Amino acid sequence: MIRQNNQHAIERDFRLVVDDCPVLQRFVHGKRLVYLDNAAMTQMPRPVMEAMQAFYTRFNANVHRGIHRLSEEATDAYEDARGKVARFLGAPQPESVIFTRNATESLNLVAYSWARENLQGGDEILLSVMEHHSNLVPWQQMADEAGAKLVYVGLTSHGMLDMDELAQKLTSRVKLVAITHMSNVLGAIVPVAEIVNLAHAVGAIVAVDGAQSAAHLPVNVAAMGADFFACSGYKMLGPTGIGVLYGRMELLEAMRPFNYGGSMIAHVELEKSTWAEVPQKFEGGTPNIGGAIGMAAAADYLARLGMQRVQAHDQKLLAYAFPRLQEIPGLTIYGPPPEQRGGIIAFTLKDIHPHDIATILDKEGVASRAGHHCAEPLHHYLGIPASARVSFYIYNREHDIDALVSALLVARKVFGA
Amino acid sequence: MIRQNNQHAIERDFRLVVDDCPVLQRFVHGKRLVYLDNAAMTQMPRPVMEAMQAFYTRFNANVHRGIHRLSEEATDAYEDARGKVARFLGAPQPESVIFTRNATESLNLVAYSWARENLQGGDEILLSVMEHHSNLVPWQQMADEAGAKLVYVGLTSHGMLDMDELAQKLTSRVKLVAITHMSNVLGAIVPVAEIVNLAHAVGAIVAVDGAQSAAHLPVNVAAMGADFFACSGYKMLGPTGIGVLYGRMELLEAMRPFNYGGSMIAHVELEKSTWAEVPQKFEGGTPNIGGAIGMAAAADYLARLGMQRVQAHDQKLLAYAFPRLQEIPGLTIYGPPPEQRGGIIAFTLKDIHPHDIATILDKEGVASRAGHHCAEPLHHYLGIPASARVSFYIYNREHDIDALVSALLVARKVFGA
Amino acid sequence: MPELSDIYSEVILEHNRHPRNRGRVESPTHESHCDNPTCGDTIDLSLRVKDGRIEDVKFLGEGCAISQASASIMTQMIKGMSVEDAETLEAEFRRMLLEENYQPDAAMLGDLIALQGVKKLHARVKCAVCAWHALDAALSGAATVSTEEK
Amino acid sequence: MPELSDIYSEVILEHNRHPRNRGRVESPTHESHCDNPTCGDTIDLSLRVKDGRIEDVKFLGEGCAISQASASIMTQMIKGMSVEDAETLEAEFRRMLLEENYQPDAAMLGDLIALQGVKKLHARVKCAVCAWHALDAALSGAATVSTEEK
Ligand SMILES: Cc1ncc(COP(=O)(O)O)c(C=O)c1O
Ligand SMILES: Cc1ncc(COP(=O)(O)O)c(C=O)c1O
Repeated sequence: MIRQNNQHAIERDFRLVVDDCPVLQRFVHGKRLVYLDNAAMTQMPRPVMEAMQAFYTRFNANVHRGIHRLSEEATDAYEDARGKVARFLGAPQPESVIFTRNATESLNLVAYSWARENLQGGDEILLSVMEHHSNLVPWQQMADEAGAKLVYVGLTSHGMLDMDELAQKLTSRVKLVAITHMSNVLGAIVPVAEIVNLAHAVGAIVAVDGAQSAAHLPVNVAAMGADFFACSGYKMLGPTGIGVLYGRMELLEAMRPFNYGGSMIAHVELEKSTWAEVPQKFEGGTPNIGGAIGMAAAADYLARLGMQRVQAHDQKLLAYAFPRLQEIPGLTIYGPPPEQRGGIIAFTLKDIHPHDIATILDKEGVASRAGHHCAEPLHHYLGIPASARVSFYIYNREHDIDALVSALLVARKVFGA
Repeated sequence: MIRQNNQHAIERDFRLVVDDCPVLQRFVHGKRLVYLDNAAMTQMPRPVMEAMQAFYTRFNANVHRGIHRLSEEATDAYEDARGKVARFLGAPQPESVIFTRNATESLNLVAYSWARENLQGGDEILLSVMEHHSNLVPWQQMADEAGAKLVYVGLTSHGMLDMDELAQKLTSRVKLVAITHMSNVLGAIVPVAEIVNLAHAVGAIVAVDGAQSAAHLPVNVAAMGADFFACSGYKMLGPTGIGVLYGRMELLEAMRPFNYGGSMIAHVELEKSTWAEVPQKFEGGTPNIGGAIGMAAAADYLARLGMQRVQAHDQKLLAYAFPRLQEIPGLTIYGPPPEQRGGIIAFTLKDIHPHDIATILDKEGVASRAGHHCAEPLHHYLGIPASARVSFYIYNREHDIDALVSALLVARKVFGA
Repeated sequence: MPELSDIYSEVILEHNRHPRNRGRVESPTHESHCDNPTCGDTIDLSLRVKDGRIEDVKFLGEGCAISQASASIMTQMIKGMSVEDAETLEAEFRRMLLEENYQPDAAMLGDLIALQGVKKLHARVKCAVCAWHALDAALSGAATVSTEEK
Repeated sequence: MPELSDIYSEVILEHNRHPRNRGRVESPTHESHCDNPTCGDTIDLSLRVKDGRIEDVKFLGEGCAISQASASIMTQMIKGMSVEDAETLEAEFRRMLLEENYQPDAAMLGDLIALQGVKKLHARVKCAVCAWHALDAALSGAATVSTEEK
């Protein structure tokens, strides 16, 4: 009985999220907006907006350097935001959380400040064929500069990372493993904690691309043992322009800075400078104070719902969507079964190009995405030029999937299939 | 008579700005807030807030890649923002405007993508002793890596850049001139167009730090002839987390990217990638869409007031402030006379440390700043450990300066001077 | 806003299902490749031009209905045309898709009018012009071109 | 919020105007430098410790009234103290400034109580603790320390 009530309470909490997000009240092309492009960007609930608004309307000031009331309040709010995000990600201390622009910059920071200094000719970087370009192109560049080699791990027939292949390729030549925690195409969840164990055993460092997982799964970077973990605010209810790099303190302390200038120095003389402590060392210039406050409010919002429940909500929608989509003739879903993924489904529909699907879905009010989703190598690997993708979040419900299925049937009809 | 009316209209326009900025309605320590820390951060008027709000509440979506209504609207708004900022800065085409996090990142982009590739042992970088750390530390690093040399130009006895010394030091060994357009300490305005002419004559590239000038002076990067120009949104009524690098197209096209990942590529294969066109090539990952929209709204707001009039407003306040401050016994102002500066005044007060001044001013409701203002070498050059600084903007008025003067007299009294 | 049937009209769908002039012409005088990286569309165009006249033109490629139909209709229309007329047609086609409030010359455009509905789909205009980029590139002697370029 | 006179009390202003124990002790057994990069405050501390007792202590340095007064009062109080007692005093002083809602031991702190008003000025706490950082560093054998460090 108590269980039952809890279930009701949860359902109600998730139902309220819709009301919190003004965008979701919109109509497009005369139809209620069915927003299924969450892997690209999530919608912002009012409490997040209000937290940013409070900064801009009440204590808008620069941080760290000011001896006046507003600046003190801004500094407190900014450092408080760091603490909240650290707690959300399970980081052992706030200082291990660096604010960046987005996950891409977080990974580039690791590339420029760690990899460039630590990789040598003959070293290997291990990554998977399903990496997002942002967790792939930086390593191509660093490999190129250092004369290091990229080694790719493929997928099992079930669309999961091939752990046997990974174990085999993870030799002592590997200095860095760059791996996604959750694929933005296949939805596949990767056992990063296990990979960290294997990698540390051969002395390799692990950089985890958490751009999707931070939004969809309970994350604890300390428990996972990751050396680096990257994510973005706007993928988890927050604003654009703010992301995070978590790093293990020993590594961060040993690393050279990335962006040089104000706020990241201890002393500057004409010919040389010394650096501030971590995390300031990596936050050159005035930070995105408003963005950090927004991202922290988003983390709080998610923490209140509970990331276990966020994941359960994904599971519920996947379980509902899978059989219904599979019933559509000619539809192929890529990636693992529902239980092994977060709320993302990429698919193709026979004889209809994904871009045509997306245009027709849009006309029916359904926002989806088509293309290679910044994972061109994965699409080559799957042998398809592009795919259609829908992705769920906490405000989506079963009727959104019904709308998706109807729209896909319209697409088939338009194309005479 | 018509002139008179215009003058009235201008006064009224500027008076309305105060009402547009919610922070300026605040009281601190029981006193009306007198906000004179504008060189660190300006206050955001409502129309800027509303432009960002519109994005987050109406068409919050990722750009460039989406085939659905929201994403199209977001893309249009983002590129429209680029166009507005380009127009505001006098950039010949929108593509020459790259969105970054802040001026610091803009200058680091030039350092990593241009200087790192183009500087060689024995080359020289010319800069001034009044540079902000953000236009100094990146060049120290690049000089260090390339074996290049930093050459500093000093100031005249009037606190202006010493143009004779500059002309003398600007030899053909100089490959890069990194110069501020307006000092964030002295307020000194630098004749950048003249410097560009001299630099181009010896084949050097000029990177202009416009963090202050974009907010205080009419800027036209094309007329100025700058190769690069860096500025930040939050210094000109916009939000934090967004800045701009303007670059000449030929240079940008020849440069290598900075942040690698999604959105900045044309094609990605497992072993190599090709780059998107400028400006996307330099905008890896999801950009700060909300921030760009906010910065463009701020540029529009300033353009409506007119940057000539913004500068005239600074002049009016400087002319009012200078004699009143100079009357205070023991007060020393650094830098040039009012006519040669923007609305910034750094000073010291005999026997009272700048930090004590700032604390006392804060208690009196006056937000100012104390320290080296990210220009430690300049303070060494001036032979002072720190200075107090007040900086004006479009919402400040004569009574704010009166409040400042009263607060400074309180400081003298407290310290028994 | 156009209706679905304005975008995916019978003409478009039919050309997509049964594209004309697929393949590579014999002894081509001009060839080019166009690439739409955002969408993954590709068009390989080959032409045989003699005495200022397009004797033959064919295309290969992959992509959405809009890109493929556009290529198919284009080849059908420009085959046998003078290079000059093909360029005039191209200009008119581009104006139809890119110029605000432009009233296109329906007589000149023929079946290409079917692509007018794409105009409002900002993200899809690139698909429609890919083949025309390739034509432009081929005639001006360039080998490859991208829809990302001006 | 403290009043201005709570921060800039007579005690503070007097020590700022006439700092005690300025200079460098003869034959120091311990020396250190503390740096507050955000403010530019510096403290150079020298001590002569014998048999666990601070025989002499002096400081040089530049900075705001708070940092200089704090150093002056500190040297005055710890001169002649056992190292152990000085460390106890340091702990109490830090708790007064850093621990929320802490009721400091006024008897132990003596004139240092005058610095209590700084607690609410987040940006100025560093100024008040700079000298104490230096003391800590000197006694534990470190040569330089920064207020930016934990
Ligand atoms: C798995 C994954 N990694 C990295 C990124 C890059 O994130 P951002 O664009 O915020 O840098 C994304 C999102 O686009 C993603 O889904
Ligand atoms: C002259 C000058 N240059 C550079 C900067 C750095 O700007 P940001 O902190 O936005 O990177 C500032 C502002 O702090 C400045 O005043």
